[in-house]
Amino acid sequence: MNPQHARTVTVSHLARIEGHGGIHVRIVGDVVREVNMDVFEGSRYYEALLKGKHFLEVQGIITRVCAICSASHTVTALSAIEKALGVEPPERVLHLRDLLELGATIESHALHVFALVLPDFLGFESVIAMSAKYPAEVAFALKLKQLGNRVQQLIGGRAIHPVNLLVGGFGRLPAPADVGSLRDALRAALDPLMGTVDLMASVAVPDWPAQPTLYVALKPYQDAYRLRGDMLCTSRGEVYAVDRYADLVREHTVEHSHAKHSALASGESYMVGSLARLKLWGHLLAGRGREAFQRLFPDGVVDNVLLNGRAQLVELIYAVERGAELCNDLLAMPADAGKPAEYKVRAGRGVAAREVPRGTLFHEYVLDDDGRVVSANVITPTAQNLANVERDMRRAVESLIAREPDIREQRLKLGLEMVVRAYDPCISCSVHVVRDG
Amino acid sequence: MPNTKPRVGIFGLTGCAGDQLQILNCEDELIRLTQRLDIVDWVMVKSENDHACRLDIAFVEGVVATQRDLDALKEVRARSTTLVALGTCAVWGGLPAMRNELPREVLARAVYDKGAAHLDTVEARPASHFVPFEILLPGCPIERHEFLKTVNALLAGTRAELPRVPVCWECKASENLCRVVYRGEVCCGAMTRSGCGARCPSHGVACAGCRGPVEEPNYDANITMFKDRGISWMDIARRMETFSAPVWMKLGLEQEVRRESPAR
Amino acid sequence: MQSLRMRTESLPAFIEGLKAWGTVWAPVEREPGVFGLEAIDDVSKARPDALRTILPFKKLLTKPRFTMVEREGDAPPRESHDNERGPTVFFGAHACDVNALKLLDMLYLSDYPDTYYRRNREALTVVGHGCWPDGKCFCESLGTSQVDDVFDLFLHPLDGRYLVTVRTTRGDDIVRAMAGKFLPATKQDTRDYLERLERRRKAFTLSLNVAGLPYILELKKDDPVWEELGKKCLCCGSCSMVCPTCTCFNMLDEIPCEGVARRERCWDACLFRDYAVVAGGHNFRASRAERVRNRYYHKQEAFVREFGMPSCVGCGRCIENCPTGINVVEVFENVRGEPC
Amino acid sequence: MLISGRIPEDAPVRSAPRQLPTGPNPYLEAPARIMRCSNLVPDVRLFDVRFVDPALADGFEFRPGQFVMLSILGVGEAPFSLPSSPTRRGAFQLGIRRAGMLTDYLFDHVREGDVVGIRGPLGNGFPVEKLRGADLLLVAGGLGMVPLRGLLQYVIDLRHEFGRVTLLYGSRTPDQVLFAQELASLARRGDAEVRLSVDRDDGQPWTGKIGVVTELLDDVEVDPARTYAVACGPPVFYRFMLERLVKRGFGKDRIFLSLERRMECGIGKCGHCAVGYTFTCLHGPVFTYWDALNLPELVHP
Ligand SMILES: Cc1cc2nc3c(=O)[nH]c(=O)nc-3n(C[C@H](O)[C@H](O)[C@H](O)COP(=O)(O)OP(=O)(O)OC[C@H]3O[C@@H](n4cnc5c(N)ncnc54)[C@H](O)[C@@H]3O)c2cc1C
Ligand code: SF4
Ligand code: SF4
Ligand code: SF4
Repeated sequence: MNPQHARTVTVSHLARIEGHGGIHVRIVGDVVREVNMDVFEGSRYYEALLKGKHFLEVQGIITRVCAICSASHTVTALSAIEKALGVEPPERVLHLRDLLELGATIESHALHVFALVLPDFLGFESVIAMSAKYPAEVAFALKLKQLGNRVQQLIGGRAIHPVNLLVGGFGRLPAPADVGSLRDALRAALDPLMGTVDLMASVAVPDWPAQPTLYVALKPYQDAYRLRGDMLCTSRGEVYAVDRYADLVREHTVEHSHAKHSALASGESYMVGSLARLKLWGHLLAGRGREAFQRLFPDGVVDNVLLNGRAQLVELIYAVERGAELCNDLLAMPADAGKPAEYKVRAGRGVAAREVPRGTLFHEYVLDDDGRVVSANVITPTAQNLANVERDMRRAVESLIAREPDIREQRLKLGLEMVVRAYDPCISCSVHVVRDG
Repeated sequence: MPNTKPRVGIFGLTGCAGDQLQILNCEDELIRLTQRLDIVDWVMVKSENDHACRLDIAFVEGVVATQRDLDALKEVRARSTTLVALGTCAVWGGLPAMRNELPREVLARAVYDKGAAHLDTVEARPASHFVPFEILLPGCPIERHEFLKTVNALLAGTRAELPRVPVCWECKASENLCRVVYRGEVCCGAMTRSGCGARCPSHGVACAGCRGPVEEPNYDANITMFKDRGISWMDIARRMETFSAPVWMKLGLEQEVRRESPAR
Repeated sequence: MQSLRMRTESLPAFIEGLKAWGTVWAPVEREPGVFGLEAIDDVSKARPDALRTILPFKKLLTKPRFTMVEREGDAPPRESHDNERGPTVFFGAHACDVNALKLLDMLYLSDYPDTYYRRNREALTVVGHGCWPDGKCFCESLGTSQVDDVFDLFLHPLDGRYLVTVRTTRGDDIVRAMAGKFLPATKQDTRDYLERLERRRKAFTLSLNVAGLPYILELKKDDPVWEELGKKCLCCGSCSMVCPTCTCFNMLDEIPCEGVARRERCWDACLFRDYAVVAGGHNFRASRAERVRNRYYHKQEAFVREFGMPSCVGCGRCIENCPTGINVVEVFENVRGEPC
Repeated sequence: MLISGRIPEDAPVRSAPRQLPTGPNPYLEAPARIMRCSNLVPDVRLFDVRFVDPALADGFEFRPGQFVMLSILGVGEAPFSLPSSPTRRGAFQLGIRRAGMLTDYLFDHVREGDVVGIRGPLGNGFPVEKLRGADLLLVAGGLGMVPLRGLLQYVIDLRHEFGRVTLLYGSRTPDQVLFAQELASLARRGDAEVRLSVDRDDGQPWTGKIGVVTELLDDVEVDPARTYAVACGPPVFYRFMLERLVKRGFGKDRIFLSLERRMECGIGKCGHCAVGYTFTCLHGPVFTYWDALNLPELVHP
């Protein structure tokens, strides 16, 4: 092969991801010169739009950054605003929000693992095509996704863009009977879900994008696998308080994209999401979640983003199991424990972070005396991952070419797309994020 | 009755993908739908897509916010027989059109700072502003049952009739206490078209107007109703402009807000 | 008609006993001071003293939305039972409700009787309960503050007891089934009842002067009042939804899923923009003013000419539920040209 | 003021309960088959309809001027006048213009042999007893010819029972004239005097008048004292025609007209067609001009 032979690989419109993006790779000889993930989703400037808005409008606006993450944005925004206002919502409210978040996780992971990623590994162009060969699996995945939606419907009032959540509480608390039947449905889903672990374990995961990676996730607020917390940890052992997130995470614009990229203050790229959470806190898993973790990661988490699908399945099992547990806790609470917290409007700054399906999500708001937004900043998991996506794509191309110098463009493209999809990127989320003012 | 499978495309312009996700959220009907429709172009879900063939039905979500969006929209229009607008962004402009009075460059600078020069961005407007649509399905996001009704009607050779009456209809049908009457809140129910089952008032929250305005809303009376309860223009406007800002701005909301708060 | 007495303490047991005649629906407090008409199991929730529920009893007869006709596959269209409520007891009917029920009967059971209404009507037991007016009640002035027919039983609250009026054989059946709770009414009961009526009459603070109203309305068709009202009305339809005598409905077809077709019927309001639109787009009542006027004329002009009585029973629901604060009584007084 | 003493079994009713021939539930359609369909003019199609139940088909009675509800469940339901005469048993006709959802479906998907739903007959119809023995002046504008064609057919079938019959019929253009050949042969046979007008000829061959239909009135000889006028047409047509007839000497109670309003139920329940307390579907659609004048909004003045 001519060492000066230059070629470009372009995926003009990435399929099976949420939003609009493409890939552009330039290879000269066996050197990968350029790897770009372009995001050409139109910008909607949410943070600028928020400026001057009353804090009560914030959640309704910010939830629309992205549908699949809408519950996560809503909950995180509310938590940040509550911090700014000094509101402490009652226990039941926090439980219900956690449950909502678990519902979102179930829906999102079920969709991603079964409908977007599995077709890749099993060799189908889409879940529609896959359903002809694996009708039972697809039907089950849909049922599972529906269950996630049912949780969001019950607690948020709608599967997408919840309406029932308020600063300090809820518009209407779900009826105990509904919580009870939800718990039963979650419990009933657990066994069949465990059944899919074998299918997942049987799928060979290629290692060509594997390389040492830095992971970031929130430290759980309890000594268990949990999706919220106030400390941010890296797999290297650094710890930051969430409201000092800016010391750890830096954002910058890049020429080829409508999305901003993040990196650590040190300039290194990192990964957030299921794999990162398992890497840092997988040992805290209990019950069926632990079982699945041990079967799918017998040697613990190893660096390879293509394993993210497995990690999501582990979390799916965790979410179903934990969801049923939370329902039980909720049912045991006294009836009047969910009254919205009272509060006074005041100026302040609030930062909140949560572990949402795709990774760590940050919301920061500064409010003035009237409760109007002075500045807003949202950093989404996808924006944080983008730099790492490009890093892994580079690695993938390099090792694919090294293994197979005459590799066909089609294979390269598929490889690149698989890397991108493994991250479960949410393009809508990744644009219009960032600090204002 | 048409007995061949209609060819279908589903497209997203700039938006949150919520309407496409709502289609995926029709879990019980999804598999059967994919058998009854020949979905040939759906980038969010499929890898092998035909971007050129004629389409019997095309669904389009989102606003036009880039030149690329506009080109894509015109292309889809040209190749489809029945074009369906999915969601409030496509029908009314939704959130992205919320503050169109601010020049795009200013917004871009606010968010992207100095790195903004490379952005392809035009003023966000609803897709329905640029090309004619046969069917408009509002909602942020669309309601599953309305989507299914629409598809089923098209498959049966007719059109679904969607409600045109205001949210108050459904609100009263579910015997909610009125947020305006009993709580003095800014509820957009009387100017918003129903179909959501008055979701928000049924959860004890005022309607934010996510389904867009009814035909001939009584703009003045709605405003007066809130003003008479001592609510400021700013507070009225911040609720009303969320989902169908272009409509209300045209009716005069913008001037009023500016008069009260020139700094805005 | 028969008059009995029942002790106030017997009420819960009495309501419990009503369950034998069907699902008991009664006013229930939703939020402080706001009531809804709900099916109750726990009889202590019943608040028959509540003046008005957001929706009136008409929902027990025709649901706000129901399927009339449906078809599956290639079978011919068939009647749907979606609207049927089965045996139902409406507990806590007030005089205005009962008078409204009379109007509904007149409309729905005349000419071509309405199958769906009739089924529920036949299964409906009406147990009234006396009320005490607030500032939005004006039934007294419309002649609808009392009833002597169309209900089955009526409970008039007196000190420590009820005077119970038995109107129908079904009412009598109920009394017989709970014989132990009832005694014949005494002279004192009757005296107290009449005395209460008199006090109640004086307690009304709102009244609508209906004298010559139809004629005045006829003369003032073009009065600027209607334009003004058209400017204020949101055309949200709330008043018609909550009105016990508003009966308009719409019929909508839909294909909810493969192979199933339905014709649904839902309450409608003449205030909605499309109410009088015909194919081709011509709107017979294109302006809000015309539509608002139509509603008021229907209540106090056309209906009176046809039946000698208005189709408003003075319950005050529309006053309470109008988001912009339009008040029927004020409207008519304004048309008449007097301060109210 | 109260109407006294009724319980559900004999609740206050206004007029004796009735039943439609199409079934005890007045909202439930009876299946009927499309026997034939043919275009009258490009956008108006004539359907021959026969009830599937033979007893109903042969026993179906109605009056000219009445209408039926045609239903395709899942698509919609709409009122259509009967352009055929009850004197012709077994099947009836409908003349339908493409106007919206239901009618689009009828044009695009319904073919001969298909089954649709019908309920009716509805409305009062023309007062044929009254018209008997008198001269008739029928005045039609546009689609108003559809119900008048039913009356015309009725009169022709019972020709000896009626006096002179004059038809004035205005259309927009020559290719919009409904039943053109049939009307021509009526005129040839001398059964009726037929005068046609078009608003403009658009270059098509045309031997009738060019101008508005009201002008035809000036050209015919009628004796208002022995004649009933029956008018059918769109609102604009009424606006000019009715007063013209009055000027010509017709008593306002000797002019009949048929009105179109939005109708959902067709049986006087849903309220949509009500003007005051008059239900166009139940108490109409045929009114005398005097009635119409006394109902606000009924005809736009
Ligand atoms: C007594 C009578 C006799 C008639 N006779 C004939 C006849 O012989 N031939 C003929 O061709 N036509 C006739 N018509 C008119 C015919 O009924 C209409 O053309 C028909 O309703 C069109 O139905 P569609 O579904 O095709 O139209 P659409 O416009 O889709 O109307 C469907 C239904 O919705 C109503 N509607 C219309 N616009 C709106 C809107 N904006 N919002 C809500 N609802 C709306 C209509 O009233 C109709 O009931 C008659 C009408 C009446 C009242
Ligand atoms: S709460 Fe809102 S939607 Fe409900 S009746 Fe009041 S104004 Fe209308
Ligand atoms: S009540 Fe209003 S904001 Fe809520 S879902 Fe309905 S239309 Fe949208
Ligand atoms: S018009 Fe108003 S006061 Fe009269 S009966 Fe109806 S709701 Fe009650």
